[in-house]
Amino acid sequence: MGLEGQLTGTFVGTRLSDALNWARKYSLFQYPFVTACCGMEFMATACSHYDISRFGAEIPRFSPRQADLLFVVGTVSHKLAPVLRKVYDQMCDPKWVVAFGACASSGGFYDNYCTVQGIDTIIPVDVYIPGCPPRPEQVLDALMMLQEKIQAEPLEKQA
Amino acid sequence: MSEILIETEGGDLDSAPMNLQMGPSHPAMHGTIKMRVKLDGEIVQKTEVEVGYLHRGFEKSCESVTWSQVMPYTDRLNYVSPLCNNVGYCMAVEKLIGVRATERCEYIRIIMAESSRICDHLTCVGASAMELGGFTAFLYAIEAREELWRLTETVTGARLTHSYCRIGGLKDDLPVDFLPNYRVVEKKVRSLVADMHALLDRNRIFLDRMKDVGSMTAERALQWGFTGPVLRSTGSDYDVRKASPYMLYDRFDFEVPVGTKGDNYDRYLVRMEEIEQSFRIIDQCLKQMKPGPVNLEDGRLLLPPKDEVYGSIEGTIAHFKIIMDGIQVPPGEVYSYTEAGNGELGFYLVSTGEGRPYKCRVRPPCWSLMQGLHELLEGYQIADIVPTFGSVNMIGGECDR
Amino acid sequence: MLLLIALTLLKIVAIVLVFVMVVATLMTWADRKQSALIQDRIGPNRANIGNVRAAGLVHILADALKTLFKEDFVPRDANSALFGIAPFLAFVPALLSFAVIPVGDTWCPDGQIAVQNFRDVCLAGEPQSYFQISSMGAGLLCIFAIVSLGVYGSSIGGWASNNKYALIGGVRVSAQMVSYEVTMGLTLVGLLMIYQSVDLNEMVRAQGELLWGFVPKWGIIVQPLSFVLFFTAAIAETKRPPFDIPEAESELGAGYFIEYSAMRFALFTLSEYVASVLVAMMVTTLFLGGWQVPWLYGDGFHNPFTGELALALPYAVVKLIQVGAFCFKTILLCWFQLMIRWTLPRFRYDQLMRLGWKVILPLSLANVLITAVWLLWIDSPK
Amino acid sequence: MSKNVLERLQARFADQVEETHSNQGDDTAYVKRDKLVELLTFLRDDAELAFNLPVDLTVVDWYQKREPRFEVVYHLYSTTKKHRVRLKVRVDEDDARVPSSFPVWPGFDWFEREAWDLYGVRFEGHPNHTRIMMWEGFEGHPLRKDYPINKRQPLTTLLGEQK
Repeated sequence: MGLEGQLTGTFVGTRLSDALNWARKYSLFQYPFVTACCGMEFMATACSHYDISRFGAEIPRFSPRQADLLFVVGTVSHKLAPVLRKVYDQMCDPKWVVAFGACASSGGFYDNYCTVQGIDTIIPVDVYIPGCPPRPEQVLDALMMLQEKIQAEPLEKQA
Repeated sequence: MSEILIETEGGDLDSAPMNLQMGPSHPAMHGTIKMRVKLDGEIVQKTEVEVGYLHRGFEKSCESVTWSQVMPYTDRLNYVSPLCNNVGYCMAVEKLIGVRATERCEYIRIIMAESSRICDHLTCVGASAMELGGFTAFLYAIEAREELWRLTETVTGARLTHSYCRIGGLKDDLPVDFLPNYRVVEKKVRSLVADMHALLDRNRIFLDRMKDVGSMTAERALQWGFTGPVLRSTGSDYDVRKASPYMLYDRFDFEVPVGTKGDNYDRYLVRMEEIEQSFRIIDQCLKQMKPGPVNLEDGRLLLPPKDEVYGSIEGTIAHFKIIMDGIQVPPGEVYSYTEAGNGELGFYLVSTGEGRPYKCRVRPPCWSLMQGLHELLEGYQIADIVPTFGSVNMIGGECDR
Repeated sequence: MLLLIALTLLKIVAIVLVFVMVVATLMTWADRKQSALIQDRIGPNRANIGNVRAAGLVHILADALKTLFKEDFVPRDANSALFGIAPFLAFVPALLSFAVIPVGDTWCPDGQIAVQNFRDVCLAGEPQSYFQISSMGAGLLCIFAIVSLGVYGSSIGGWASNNKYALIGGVRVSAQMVSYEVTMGLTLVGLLMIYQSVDLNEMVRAQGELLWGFVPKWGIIVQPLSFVLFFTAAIAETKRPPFDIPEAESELGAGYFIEYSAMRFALFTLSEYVASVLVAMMVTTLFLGGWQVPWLYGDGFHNPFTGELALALPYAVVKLIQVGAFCFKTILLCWFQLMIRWTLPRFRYDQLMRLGWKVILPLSLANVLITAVWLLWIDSPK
Repeated sequence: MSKNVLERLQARFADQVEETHSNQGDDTAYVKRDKLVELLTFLRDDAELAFNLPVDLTVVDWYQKREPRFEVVYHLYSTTKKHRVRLKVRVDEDDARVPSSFPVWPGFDWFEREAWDLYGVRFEGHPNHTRIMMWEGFEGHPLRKDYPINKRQPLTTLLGEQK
């Protein structure tokens, strides 16, 4: 917007950035890019026992334009990689990415001809969740880490 | 896909079908299926299903690891019912070697496989209800599944990807308090399933969406190679557990539910009834099984006990050989088949007598279901794709491997 | 004159900006909390300002602030002018309709009233309509006229996005809204025949009368079938589940607003919630007696059987109770809509059309006939 | 009963069946590819065989181990007679083609496409002979033994890579 540059470092700028980051971290509309096994645990996280909605992150938007958080859940093959890239490009700023599970983070034990060795070779990733598949507790932990990360973001990054 | 299918009669309005691309990242496509749909208004004229987005090189990976190390890969085939795959693979290798697991081991395998099947059906029914907008039934299904997972976790140590079976045995016997725990879980799950029945069975909107949608005849379903609940909903009673009983399935009294029309509602009912039958089988297992060894006394297949590994040189060597070289499987080929959540799950193994599979082919039931899927969709409406696809229960890991 | 303008502005602020917008925003929160309640979850509760969490209410603030500062994106191939204007076309008519809904009865200067025929009659001076932004005679028709404009926003938005999913959504919107408008209007004809007026305030006043001497003559009692049909059709008109086929998440992603982001997306969703509030208010006004409280008139509670004043209340207090009753009924109906939303699966397109044209429409015609017969022969005044 | 299948097949197609065995209880017949469609149709239509369920089709690659290099493996099942059979067709690398069984059972449609995609065996007469697991433009057939396991052919530009 242009204003950020002038406001950076000033009192108003910091307050504004704090307020914005606060709003963003508690209003994470997610785009679930669910492909494989991790999707089962992803379901479990969203459902009654673990209830991701407590963090304000339960609303799935299946249109990337309306989502803030891209959950890449499961293995991404080279055939699917362009799709993932496209979904990421279609998302509106500010946006964050969570690599859910070992396959999304590093390719997992599928070290072969067709599997992308971690989605961070295609798109930038903010939080990695280990595990094959990760337990719901880990997912919630990752979400809280992401919230901390969002809160600490400086204003000029938000343009 | 560009030719125009509808001829406008009378020529009053110019209309052309619309080509719509659904997926792979589409809420109803489970993330790994792409459909090119040709629409005449809301009616689906033609669909082309494209798969392969979750191809993870199962076979190639299996060929590069030892026979036992294939186990985790099989977990991730049908990740909604991993234990069925574990059991299927172990049976195939055992058939190739020419051994049979102990009786107690087979009972436990059946118990775990059937509980996996319940999870599979619950997920399928719940997810298809959710995609119709019936959120509450979905939540009940997942809650029931969660209970079963927690029980399975006490047995296998993992919630979802268990790798519980071993060639010639199991990771471990059932824990001592399994029976009381199981009774508690069974009660909860049964009551949740009853709630689902209450929510869905007579729900007018649900019935309207499911009945007479996506139907197929038994004959046609067989031609496409359909198996499992989808085939049974058409009226054919082919169930591997009954048709050619493996393990101890000939000892149980259970029924194979069949439908009549092969529409979505039949598939839903067949799945719900199979949950009931699985409970029956588990009950009979728990009654019939007797204490005994779960693993074969065979040093070629199973790792020696840990104190032997640390305490004796023979044990250390045996352990080292099995871990490093793998189990030595005699040369040959075998096709072994089991009834998994979605139908006949076959393993076609080829061994050249080395410690690694020369070929480890899996016959996924979903693959056949997907190639015939377009016949279930064409002629219905675009909104019908959702429940039909949901009730077929495509599992990406199994379909694309 | 200046005073009048100031007063109108005040009413707009009080009714639309304060009441409607607050209820609509609260509905977004209630939606999430209600679903959590039904599904045995907790629902959003983590957002906090200082130590205040207010059971997740602060999440609304977070959502609003985030949406304001999200990137506003217009697709390259979209018709940018129409694309930009569509959310406002959807949002503004929804808000406009509130202009004619009476939140309370007219105000008599100095509180000098008498109760005649179950109505307050002013003894001194002109009655002032403080509780209605615009007290026009054709209030009901005005609402229908304005509401039918709402379809333009959604279908233009669907078309201008240049996206096939949005287009399907837009087509569905227009079909659904046009057909349900017809049925919605027809279901009310019976009511109009009974009240013999399209002035909303007059209709509410008529509901203060008593049937057989003690039952308030509310719309839901004299026209129960019409109530069910109208409520159904009206929910269908808001595009909320189970009638949300234009946005059907599982098949169309997000339907006609799939390409919208940030504030424009928020406007579309908010206009649906506003429409829900409108439905609640209309049903309240037409069927639940509007601001009426049973047996309460300008001077206090009356004994329903003898008709005598049982509990005298100051005029201002009576007005306050009536406005409160209106708000309470509206909120109750909003909540009821949420219950429906979270318990029923979604219709299919053709089933929805069939419901509208083959079930509700004939039933409402039958209702008109029965009412006419009743009024003409059985309940005729002579 | 199970011997019956092989005997019947041999009796009818004596010149087509090269050898048979029943190791581990799986009836197996090696057949020639010349009259494969006719043979499969016989298996399907014969009243006593009645193989109505196409179960599986795959390829075994005997790279540098056996000649000819490929074996196309069919698994069939009959739900009425409850018996199974495995057919194997040997094909050479230079001439890796088999007549398509799609006209007999549509259920082998994708199995054949998969076999072409991953092993490079052509199925002549298949109506839609395209890749299915991999994408158009993928080079080679990944399940062949001479395809390295981690030879990747990315479709998108990877981050930090110039292209």
